[in-house]
Amino acid sequence: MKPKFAMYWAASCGGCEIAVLNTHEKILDVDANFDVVFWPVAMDAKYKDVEAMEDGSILLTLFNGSIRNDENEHIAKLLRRKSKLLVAFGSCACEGCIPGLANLSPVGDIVHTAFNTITTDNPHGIYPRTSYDVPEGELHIPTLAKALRPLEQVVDVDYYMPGCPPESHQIAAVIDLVVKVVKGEAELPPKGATIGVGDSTVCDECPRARNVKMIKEFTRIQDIAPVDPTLCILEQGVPCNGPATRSGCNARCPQAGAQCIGCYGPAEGVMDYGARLITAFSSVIDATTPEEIDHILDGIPDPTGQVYRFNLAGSLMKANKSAWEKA
Amino acid sequence: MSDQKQERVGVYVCHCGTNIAGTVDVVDVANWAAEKLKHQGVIIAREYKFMCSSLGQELIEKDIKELGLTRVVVAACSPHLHEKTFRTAAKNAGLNPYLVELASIREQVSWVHTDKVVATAKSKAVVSGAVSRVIENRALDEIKVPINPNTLIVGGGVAGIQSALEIANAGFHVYLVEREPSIGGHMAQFDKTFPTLDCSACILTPRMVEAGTHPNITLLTWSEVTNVAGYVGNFHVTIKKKARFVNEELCTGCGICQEKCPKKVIDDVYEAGLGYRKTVYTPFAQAVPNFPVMDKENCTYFIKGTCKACEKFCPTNAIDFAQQDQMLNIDVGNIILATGYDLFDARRVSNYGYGRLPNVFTSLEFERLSNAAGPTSGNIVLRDGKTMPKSVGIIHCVGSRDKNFNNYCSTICCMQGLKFAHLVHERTGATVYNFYIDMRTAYKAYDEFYQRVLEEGTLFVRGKVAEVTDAARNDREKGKLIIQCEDTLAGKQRRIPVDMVILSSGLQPRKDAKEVGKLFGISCSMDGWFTEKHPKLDPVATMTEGIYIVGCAQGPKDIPSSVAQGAAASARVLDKILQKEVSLEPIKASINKEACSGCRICNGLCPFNAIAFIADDMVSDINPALCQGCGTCVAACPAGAISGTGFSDAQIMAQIDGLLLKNLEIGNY
Amino acid sequence: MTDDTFEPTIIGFTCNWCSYRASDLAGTARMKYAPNVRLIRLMCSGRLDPTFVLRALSGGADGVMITGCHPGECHYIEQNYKALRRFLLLRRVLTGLGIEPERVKLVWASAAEGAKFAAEATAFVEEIRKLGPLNWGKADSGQQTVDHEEPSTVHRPSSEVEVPA
Amino acid sequence: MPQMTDERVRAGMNREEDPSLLHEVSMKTAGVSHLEMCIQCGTCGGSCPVAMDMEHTPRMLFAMLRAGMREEVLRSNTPWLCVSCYHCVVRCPQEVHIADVMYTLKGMAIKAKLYSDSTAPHFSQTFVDMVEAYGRSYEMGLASRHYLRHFPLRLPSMMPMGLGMITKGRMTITPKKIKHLDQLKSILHRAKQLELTS
Repeated sequence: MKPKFAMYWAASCGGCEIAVLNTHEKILDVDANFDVVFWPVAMDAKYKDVEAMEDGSILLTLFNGSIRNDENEHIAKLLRRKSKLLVAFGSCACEGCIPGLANLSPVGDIVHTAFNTITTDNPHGIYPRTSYDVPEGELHIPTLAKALRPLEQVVDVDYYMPGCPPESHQIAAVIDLVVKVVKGEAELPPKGATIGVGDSTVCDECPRARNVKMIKEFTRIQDIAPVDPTLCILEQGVPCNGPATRSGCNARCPQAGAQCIGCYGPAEGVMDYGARLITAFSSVIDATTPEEIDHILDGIPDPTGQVYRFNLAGSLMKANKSAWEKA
Repeated sequence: MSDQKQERVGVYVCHCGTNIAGTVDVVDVANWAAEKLKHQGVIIAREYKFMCSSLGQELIEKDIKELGLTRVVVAACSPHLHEKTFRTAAKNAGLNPYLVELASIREQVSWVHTDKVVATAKSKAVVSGAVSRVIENRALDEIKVPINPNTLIVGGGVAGIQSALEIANAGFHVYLVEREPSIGGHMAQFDKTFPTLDCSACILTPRMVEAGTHPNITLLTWSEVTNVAGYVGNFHVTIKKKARFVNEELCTGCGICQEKCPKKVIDDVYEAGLGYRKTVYTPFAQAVPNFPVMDKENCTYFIKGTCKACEKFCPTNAIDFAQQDQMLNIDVGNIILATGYDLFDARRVSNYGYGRLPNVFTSLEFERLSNAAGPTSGNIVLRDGKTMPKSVGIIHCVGSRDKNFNNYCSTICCMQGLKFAHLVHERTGATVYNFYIDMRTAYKAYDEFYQRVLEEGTLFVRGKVAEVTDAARNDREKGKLIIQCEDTLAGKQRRIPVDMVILSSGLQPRKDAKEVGKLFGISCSMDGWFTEKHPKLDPVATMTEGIYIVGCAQGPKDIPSSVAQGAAASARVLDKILQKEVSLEPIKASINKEACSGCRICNGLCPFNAIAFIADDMVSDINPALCQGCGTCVAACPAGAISGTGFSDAQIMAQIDGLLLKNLEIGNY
Repeated sequence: MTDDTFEPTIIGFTCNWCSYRASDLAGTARMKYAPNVRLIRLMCSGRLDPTFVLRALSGGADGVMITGCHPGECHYIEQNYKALRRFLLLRRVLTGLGIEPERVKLVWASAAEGAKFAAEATAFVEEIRKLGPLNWGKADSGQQTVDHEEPSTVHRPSSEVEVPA
Repeated sequence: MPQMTDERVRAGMNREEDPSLLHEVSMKTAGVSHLEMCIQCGTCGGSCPVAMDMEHTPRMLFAMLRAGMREEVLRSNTPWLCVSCYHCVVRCPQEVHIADVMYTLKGMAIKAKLYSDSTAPHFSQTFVDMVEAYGRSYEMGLASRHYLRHFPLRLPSMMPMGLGMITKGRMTITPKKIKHLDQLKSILHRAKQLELTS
C-alpha cells in the first residue's frame, strides 16, 4: 500500500499550488509513490472524508497558506491530527507572507476596505454576516480572526519550506527525499528543520560585487539611472532585503536586476527577520547626527512594510497594536 | 528551550549587612527563588550576611563541590565590584568562572529604592533575570597573548621623557617619537617653573640628554606615527621619519651650518613668534638631538635652486639635499601617548585685543620674553623691544571656564599668572595687577607661592575682565591699555590703565587629537582630551588594552602631575612586560563562516579593524585578538552569522524573559 | 484611559562603561528613582540588537530605555552612533506597528552622570505611565472572532520621530 | 508582583516646587535663563555701559537673588537702567540670559509696586503706549510726554538736543505709523491675554 499524501490551500494566493505543478514530470512521482487522499485544488474530496481517516494515517501533508479564519484553523488542526509529517509549505504557512500585512490594520478596517471603497460596487452597503437564517436552517461562512497567523502559531509543524512560492526544483528535491525515506534509502532531517533552502542569505548566491557600504541616500530602484548591473544593489542605495533573507532562490531578483524583497524569510536561527533588516539598513547609513540620519531614513517611505513584507505575522510583534486592541 | 540536561543552579542572596537587608527582604527573595525558579534548575538558594567574606565564598565553594552546582547566581552588589571575587571562588571550586552571574540588588535596588515591598519584588525580578541568563552562559577560557618587550612612546615632552627613562632604566627598549626637531616639549620654552622658580632648562636638560644618550632609547625626532595595527603585546607601528636633509651619521652638531645660513625666518613654534631662526636650525641651544633640520619651505636652495651655503661650510659633508622621508616599521608591546596640549588661541577672545593691541601678550610669548635665552635675553619689555612697562595687568582664565570657549578649568593658569606677576615684579618693579575669578592654588607649596606674590605687592582684582581697550576716556588713560572689569569685591566697575597685558591662556587638546585618537583606537572626551579608563582609579590606562595616556594629552595639568603620570604609565607597561603574556577577557565576537553570506555589512562597523573580508571565500572573518568585544557586529549581522561570547543573544534573550518573569511557569511560552 | 494602579514595567539596556556605571553611581550616592526599570548590562549600546527591544515589548514590557555613552565619548570609539542609527530606524518600524515611539527612549549618560541616570529613569517611568500599559504580552493569539462594523482610523507609519539631542 | 509605588521617590525629583527667589525668577524668565549657573565673575558688570549709574551691578543683583533679598532686588534701579545692549549676554561665560532676567525683574517690580523711582516704569509704559498707537517708537512724543509729566522745568534745556536730532534726521516731528497696525494690535492683544492666564 502506498503512503498517503495531502495538500491544503488556506489563506494564500494559490501560487504554491502552481509551483507544485511546475515541477513538471516530477508530479508523476507523487502519484507513483503516494496515494493522494486530499488535495482540494486537484481532486474532489470532502472534509468529512478526512475526518473519517485514522489519526496519523497521512504520511505527508503540504500545508500552504496561513490561518485567517476559523475554517483555516479547523482544517489545520484536522490535518495535524491525521498527518505524520506536516510541512508548512510556502511563505504564507511559514511566516504569514503578504496576507500577513493585513495585520497592520484592525480586521474591521480590512472588511470595510473590501466592501466600501470607491471601486467597490456595493450600493446598499451590504456587509457579510457570519451566520444567516434561511428557511432551511442557519447558514455559516467562516469567521475572520483578529489577526492572521502562520501555521506554527496554531499547530505543531514538522518542517518548513519557505518561498513565495518555493522554487519548483526544491519541491522536486523534497519529494525525492521523502520517496527515498519511504524506501528506506535516506533519513529525515531533524524535526523543525527548514528544508529545500540554503544555510546562508541571498547575498551568498548573489553574483554582484560588494564593498564596504556607506549610504548617503536611500532610493527606489526605478529612480536610479543607470543601475549598475554588477554592483551590490544595497550599495547603490536601494534597500535590498538580500542580506537578511535566507538563500535558496539563487538570488533570482538581484540576478534579474531587482532588489530582493525577502520571500524566503529569515536565515537559520534568526528570531526576528525585521530586526535583522533594521540593523542591516542602519549599519550602512553614513551619518552621525539625528537630523542627517533621519533625512536618510526618509528614503525608506514604509519602513515597517519594508522589513516585514513577508514576515509580519511570524515576527515577534505579530501585528499592529490596533489589530490586537480593536475587535 | 534547551534539550540538554538541566543545569544545577545555586542562588546566593547577600544581606550586605543592612545595605541590602535593610530595604530588601532577602529571606523572602531566597525562598522565592528556591520555589519559583526550581523548574529552571535552582536546587539551592541561600542568604548570608556578607557573601563576599571568606565564609560567604566558602559557602559557594562547598555547594559547588557537594551539590554539584553547574551555575551560580550571586545577588549582591554591582558586578563591577565583586564579579571577580565570585568568579575566583567558583574557579577554586573547579567551576568555570564564567558560569557565575551577579545580580545587582544593592546599587540597582536597595540603595535607590525605599519601599521594602517594591524593592523585594524588584530583587526577585533581577534574580530571575540572572538565573535565566546564567543557564545560557558558556564556559570560557581567558585568552593569553605574548607581550613584545619593546615600547613606543609618542611625544617627547617632560611626561614622555619621564616614561621613556623609567622603562629604559628598567632594561627594556623604548622608541621615543617626537614630531618636532628636538625633544623637550613646552617645558623647554619656559624660563622658570612654579612654585619653586627652578630654571626650567636647568632641570629639564639633564633629563633630555639622558634620554638622548640612553642605550635603551631609540630617539626618533622629526618623526610621526602614520599607522598602528595589532593589539596589546603585538602592535605593528609605521613611523614616518621626515627628511632632515642632514645626515645624522655624519653630523657632529657643531652648528656651523646654522651660523652660515643666510636666511632668517620668524620662529612661530619655539619662540612663539617673538624671535627668529635660520632655515637650517636646531630650535634651541640645548636641543636633543643636536642635529639641525632643514626647513624645506623656506630654504633658498629648495626655492631657487641656489645657495647651498650650509653644504659648503659643513666640515663633515653632512648636508644631504637628496634625503627622502623614511618609513620605519617597528613592533612594540605597549604604547604610551604623551602628545601634550596646544595653547588656547587668545585671538578668539576678541575683547582682549590680542593680535590687535600690540602690548597684549600671550603666556607663551611672555615665557620667551622672560627667558634669559629668549629673544630679549630675559628683558621684559613692550612690543617695541625696549620700553620697560611701569604697570602690567595679568588676566586669568583666558579661554577657560567659559562656555563660549572651553568650559573646563585649565588648572595651571592661576599659578602661571602668579609666576608672571613675580617675574614682572622682580625684573621690572612695575605695578602688577592680577585679574582672577577664583584663585586656584591647590597642591604642595602652591598657596604659599600665592602669599609670596601678595607680599610682593601684586594687586589682586577679583573679576573676569570684560575688555582691554586703547580707547582712552581721560588723560590718565591716554596711551595706555585700559582693563575694564567689575571689581566684584568692591562691587564697582573699574577701568585700570596699564602698559602691558599678559593673558594667562588656557590649554586645549592638540588640534589633531581626534585623528590621533582614531589612529591609536582610543576615544576623546567631549572637550577633546583622551579618555582614561577610569577617571579616578585608572587614570593612565585607556579602554584599548596596551595603550596609555600621560601628561596633558589626558587633560590640563602641571609639570609634577605630568611627570607622575609618565612614571605611572611606565609602571603599568613594565608590569605587562614582566608578565610576558597578558590575559584578555574572553568577550569576543566570531563569525560562523557557513552562515556568512559575505554581504560585508559588518565590515564598516568595527573601529578596531578586527573584521576582514576574505575575498577568496567571500566571507568575513574576525581577528579575535583585535576584537574588543563591543558586540556591535553581533547585533548588526543580518544573517545572524556573528555570535558573541559573554553576551550572546541566548543570554540576553533569556535575561529579558527572566526580568519580565516569563519563566515562572514550567514549559514553553 | 488612565489607570491609577498601573505600574509600568521597563527594561533598560545599559552600556557597561558609562550608563551602567552611572546607575552604580546613583546607587552609591543613594539617589532615589522609580523602581520600575530593570537593567540589562551590555558591553556597549552598539550591542543592542533591535530584537532585544521587540522581545521585551512583545514579552510584557511597557517601555524600553536604551542608554549609552555621549556621542564622541564611546569607549569603543564610535559604536554609540551605530546604536543611534538603529534606534532611529527601529522607532520608525515600531511606529508602523502602532507602538507609540515614546515607549522606546535613547538616553546618553556618562559614568559620572548618576543623577542624570536617576532623573531620566524616573521621567521615563512617568512618560510610560501617561501612555498606559502596552499589554502586548497579554495580546491573545488572534482567535477571537470579529464584528465587521466600525472602521478605526487607519494607522500609517509616521516619519516624525523625536530624537534626543 | 506587588504594585511598584514609591511616592517619596517621585516627590523627591520635583524641582518645580523649589521655593527660592532665585528659582522663581529663573522660572519666570522666558526660555532657559541659566541664572543658577552664575559664577559671580563680574563679566556682566565689567561690560555694562551703564554700570556706573546702577545701584547694583547685575552680578551683585544675582548674588542678592541667591540671598533671597526680594525687596532690595525689586527696589533696585538696575533693571530700569539696563539698555538691553546684550553686551553682558554675549560675554557671559556661563550663558546666563542676563538681559532677559532684567525684563523679568522689571515685571516683578511693577507687580509688587516696589520700584523706588516711578519715572522708570512710567517711561516704559509711555514707550509701550507709543508702540501700541503707532506700531513703532515715536521719540518726539515720548520725550515730550515724559518730561511734561515728570520734569516740566527741564524741558527747555532739552530743546537744543531735540533740534539737533531733528535737523540730522534722527527724530521726526510727527509720528509715523506702520502698515497693517491692526495686525500688530491683535498680536499684542493676544500676548496680553496669554500673560494674564500664565
